Amino acid sequence: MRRVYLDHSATTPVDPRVVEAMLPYLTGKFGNASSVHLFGQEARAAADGARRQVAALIGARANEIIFTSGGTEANNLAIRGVCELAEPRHIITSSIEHPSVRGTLESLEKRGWVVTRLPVYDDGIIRLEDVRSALRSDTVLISVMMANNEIGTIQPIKEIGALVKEERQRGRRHLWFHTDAVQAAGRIAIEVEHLGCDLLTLSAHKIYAPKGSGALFLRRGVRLTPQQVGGHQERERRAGTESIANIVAFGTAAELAQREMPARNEHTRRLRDRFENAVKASIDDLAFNGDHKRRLPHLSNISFRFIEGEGLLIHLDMQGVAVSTGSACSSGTLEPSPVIRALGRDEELARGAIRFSFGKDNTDEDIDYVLEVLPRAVESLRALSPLSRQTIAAS
Amino acid sequence: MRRVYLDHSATTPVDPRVVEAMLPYLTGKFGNASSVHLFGQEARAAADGARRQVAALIGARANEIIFTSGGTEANNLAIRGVCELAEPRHIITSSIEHPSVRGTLESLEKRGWVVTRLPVYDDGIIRLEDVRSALRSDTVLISVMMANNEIGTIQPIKEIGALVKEERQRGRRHLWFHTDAVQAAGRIAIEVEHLGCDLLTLSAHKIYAPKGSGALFLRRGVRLTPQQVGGHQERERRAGTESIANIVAFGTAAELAQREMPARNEHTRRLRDRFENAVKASIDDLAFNGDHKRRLPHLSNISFRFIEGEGLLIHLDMQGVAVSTGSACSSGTLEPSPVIRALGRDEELARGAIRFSFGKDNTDEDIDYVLEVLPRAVESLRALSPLSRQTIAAS
Amino acid sequence: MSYSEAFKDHIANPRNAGELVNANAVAEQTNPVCGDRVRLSLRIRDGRIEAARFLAYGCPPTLACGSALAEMLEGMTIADALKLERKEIVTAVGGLPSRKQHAAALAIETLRAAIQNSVN
Amino acid sequence: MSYSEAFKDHIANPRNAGELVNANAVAEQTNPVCGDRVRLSLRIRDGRIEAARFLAYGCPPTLACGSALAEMLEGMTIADALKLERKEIVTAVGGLPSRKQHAAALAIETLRAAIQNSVN
Ligand SMILES: Cc1ncc(COP(=O)(O)O)c(C=O)c1O
Ligand SMILES: Cc1ncc(COP(=O)(O)O)c(C=O)c1O
Repeated sequence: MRRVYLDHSATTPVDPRVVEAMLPYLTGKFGNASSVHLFGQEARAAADGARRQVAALIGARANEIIFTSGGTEANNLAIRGVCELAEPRHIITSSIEHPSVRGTLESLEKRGWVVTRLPVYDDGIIRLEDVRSALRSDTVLISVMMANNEIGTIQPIKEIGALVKEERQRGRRHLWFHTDAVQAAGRIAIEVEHLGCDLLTLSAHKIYAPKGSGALFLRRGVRLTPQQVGGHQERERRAGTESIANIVAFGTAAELAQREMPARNEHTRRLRDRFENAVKASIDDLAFNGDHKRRLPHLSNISFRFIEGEGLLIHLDMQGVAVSTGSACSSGTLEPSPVIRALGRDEELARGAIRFSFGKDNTDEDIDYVLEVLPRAVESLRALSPLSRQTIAAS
Repeated sequence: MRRVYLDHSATTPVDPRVVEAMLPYLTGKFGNASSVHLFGQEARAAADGARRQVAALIGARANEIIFTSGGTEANNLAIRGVCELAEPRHIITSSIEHPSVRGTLESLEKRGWVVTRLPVYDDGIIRLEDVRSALRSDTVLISVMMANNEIGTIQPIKEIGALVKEERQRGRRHLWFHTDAVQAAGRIAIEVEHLGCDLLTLSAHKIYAPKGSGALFLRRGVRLTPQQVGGHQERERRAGTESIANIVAFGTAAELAQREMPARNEHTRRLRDRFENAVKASIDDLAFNGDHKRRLPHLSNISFRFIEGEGLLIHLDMQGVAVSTGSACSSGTLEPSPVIRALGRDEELARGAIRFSFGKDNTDEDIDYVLEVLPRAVESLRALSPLSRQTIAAS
Repeated sequence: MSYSEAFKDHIANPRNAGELVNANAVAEQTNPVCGDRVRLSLRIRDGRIEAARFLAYGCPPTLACGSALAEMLEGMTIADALKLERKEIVTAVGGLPSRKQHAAALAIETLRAAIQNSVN
Repeated sequence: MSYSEAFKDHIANPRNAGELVNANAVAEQTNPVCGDRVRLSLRIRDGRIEAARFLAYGCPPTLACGSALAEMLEGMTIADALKLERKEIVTAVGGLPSRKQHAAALAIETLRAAIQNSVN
């Protein structure tokens, strides 16, 4: 059976060039970066090289990069690290953050923090005016993702960064701006200086490196309470023996992402647009979720009326096509996606949403195959649905 | 130049069988374990298999294993996870814990916890009587490592476990027992049931798997506050996309460690004993650190009088021999090892301590070479030392 | 949440899907918690279910349980149908994790409602 | 903390190691913080350092700085030796991270003490 992977926002295959770059650190160069001897120096040099590569992807300095075990850890570290320096105060965020930001903020709410969740309207994008009017004198942190993982909408990060600068110029202190760029990295050019963010989260496995590696950009001079303690690694910001092979992989993937971004975006955008046009032509009762223009080029989120997404997912899976209903990280549950709900969609549309996320290695033949399989799957589920008018009458 | 790695307590080379087992998860089987589709199921099944392998190494059930990014994270999770359920109270630990335990406990002290650090006497082993008399009515946690990372001494874990059971039988509640078994695993047979511990820390890279993977055993029924939040992974105990390739590697390494433990121990013990006897015969003014019998079979910690360890380390490194002064994780600093100090050694001996830690792939030729290089290196450093009587008189 | 072969077969090839035009027992039940819905139409003659069709909206277990139920009902007496239990449906779909048992419960509930509603 | 080639060469092949039996200027200084120690013995004749030997105990930078110092002293006038600065020692060992600068400072300190102690 043909297998077509259209779930690149959940995770990406590892690029063979990345595997090749990391392999020496799984074989001969196995040192612990904390060791003084040559084996340790090899490891340290490798981590330093990767740090420069990751920094370059976002226009940061190498010493502003803290390697972590993934995007989730980086989000926890960013938010708790900044907030734990202060007494409970106020945080502004969007209503469509990834569970790792949402969950971290909820844990702070339990400790007395107040969180304002900004609406995203029907286009899936927050409004700068809303950020401005949510600001309180005790706001310590703004955490807004750069691009959403379910619908791909791109948030006005630069504008928020400018607002934060403005506030600082007016004499405000203790206001920090964090953005989760896990989905955006490698798909949108990122310059931390230009964006004006103080903290920024990255994850390796979304850019063709293995799972289990991430990074937090921490602007020079911004203070942070370490979360994982008991070791001098990462300049005392994150204790624990560095996962050198994963870090090297991350660095290589970052360099490739930077270099190949235009080509990858052009490729996935073309496939995505072709896919969307064909779906529109062949299937009725659809809703495309998220702003059509201000979204990532590789992602398409479609609600199929009358059916529930997971049934469609399984139908497609049985035919070798991998897609997702909502966030991979929360798809263990059957709650209708809170992101789609935040767009103002009714529950049926929220439950019928499917994310197709394309990757650099998808081909036109992949799309041909999905376009063959998908309409049939939708049709057969609708034939079963008591909500639909296409059900089978038997006698 | 010949390269001889004698720093297996800092980290181990990755076993080629382990690399082979993990490689498919870096290539075709790259799914996210949270995904519902086949790619996700492959990943989940792989993690479940590894969970059983790791559980088997310590006689636990698979659902008592929480995968983490390493031993440091597991120690943080164990200690803070248990303690954050309670108001600040009392903890008992040893004075020779790994920095990741030491640092976590220090962070709790800053929040009002009281920590009793038990002495280890000149043999590097704590006394059960000391544990018993340190117990207070508000003691919530005992955290004592199974075997020390610098001198290899084995602590009376089973006896402490029995003491804890006894206390429970007397009606005490809210007393938990954690042990850091990072150095012990794969070198001492571990049965959590038999040991009576509630939490136990493991790290993959000490048993011939890559760095960046660890596990916490959490006895069924023991409650814990998750530290990394915002995702349903690891049964809500540790959020974040699982590092499947590393987890598979860890599982394979655990299985190999269990199966090959007797042979590995016999091999390293023979090399270690041969090494120690030859060193004793060829170098004067030595002190062997840690109890001679109750210690790990692969480790030898020797203080060379009149010289400072790092100079010797560099001498050996320049000749291709990798060893360590004290804990790899703290060797960024030049503090005399607190572990050696805890044995009651003077500062000179503490500064002159070198850890030689042998591995399954070391050979007799490796030992021959080190025995050739080491005495010369010691001699030439002593020739420079104003503390020694062997310095060169020139005219 | 990896599904059994029997389960996947019910999803890929639902048995007895649709709505009977000449049904004499019909019910549609909704799970108020998650919004899952099962509709069952039966043709009952002489105390026996001659034909059964289902429609379902909701999570895959709901679809599979609807299919399994409709398949097993055909030819069954009303007396036997009333004795059907949740676990028989669960077995028919190859097992369900505990938090999906409600799907089988909804199917049984719909069956009982349909029999109750039957115009003999 | 990866050491330069120059540095490693000083460790592998220390210059002018030992103690002059016929020294006329000797000093031993200890860094009270870390216990590092440098001992310097000089033979000074006509305002010029004819021979210099060092001993050192402590971290590798201390050993390397002692070696670099003793090497550069031979043949130097006392006046020039008194002008020597920490950074010249640091350069001679191929650079030192900031938290190891104290090793060069200890070497300079010992040099000044030895000249002070000289019996002319
Ligand atoms: C937007 C976003 N943030 C954070 C994460 C979490 O990163 P990781 O999977 O590395 O823990 C993800 C991945 O699911 C994501 O899509
Ligand atoms: C006894 C002990 N505990 C914990 C750790 C930390 O484990 P990791 O290196 O996986 O963070 C180590 C490794 O240095 C260790 O030796």
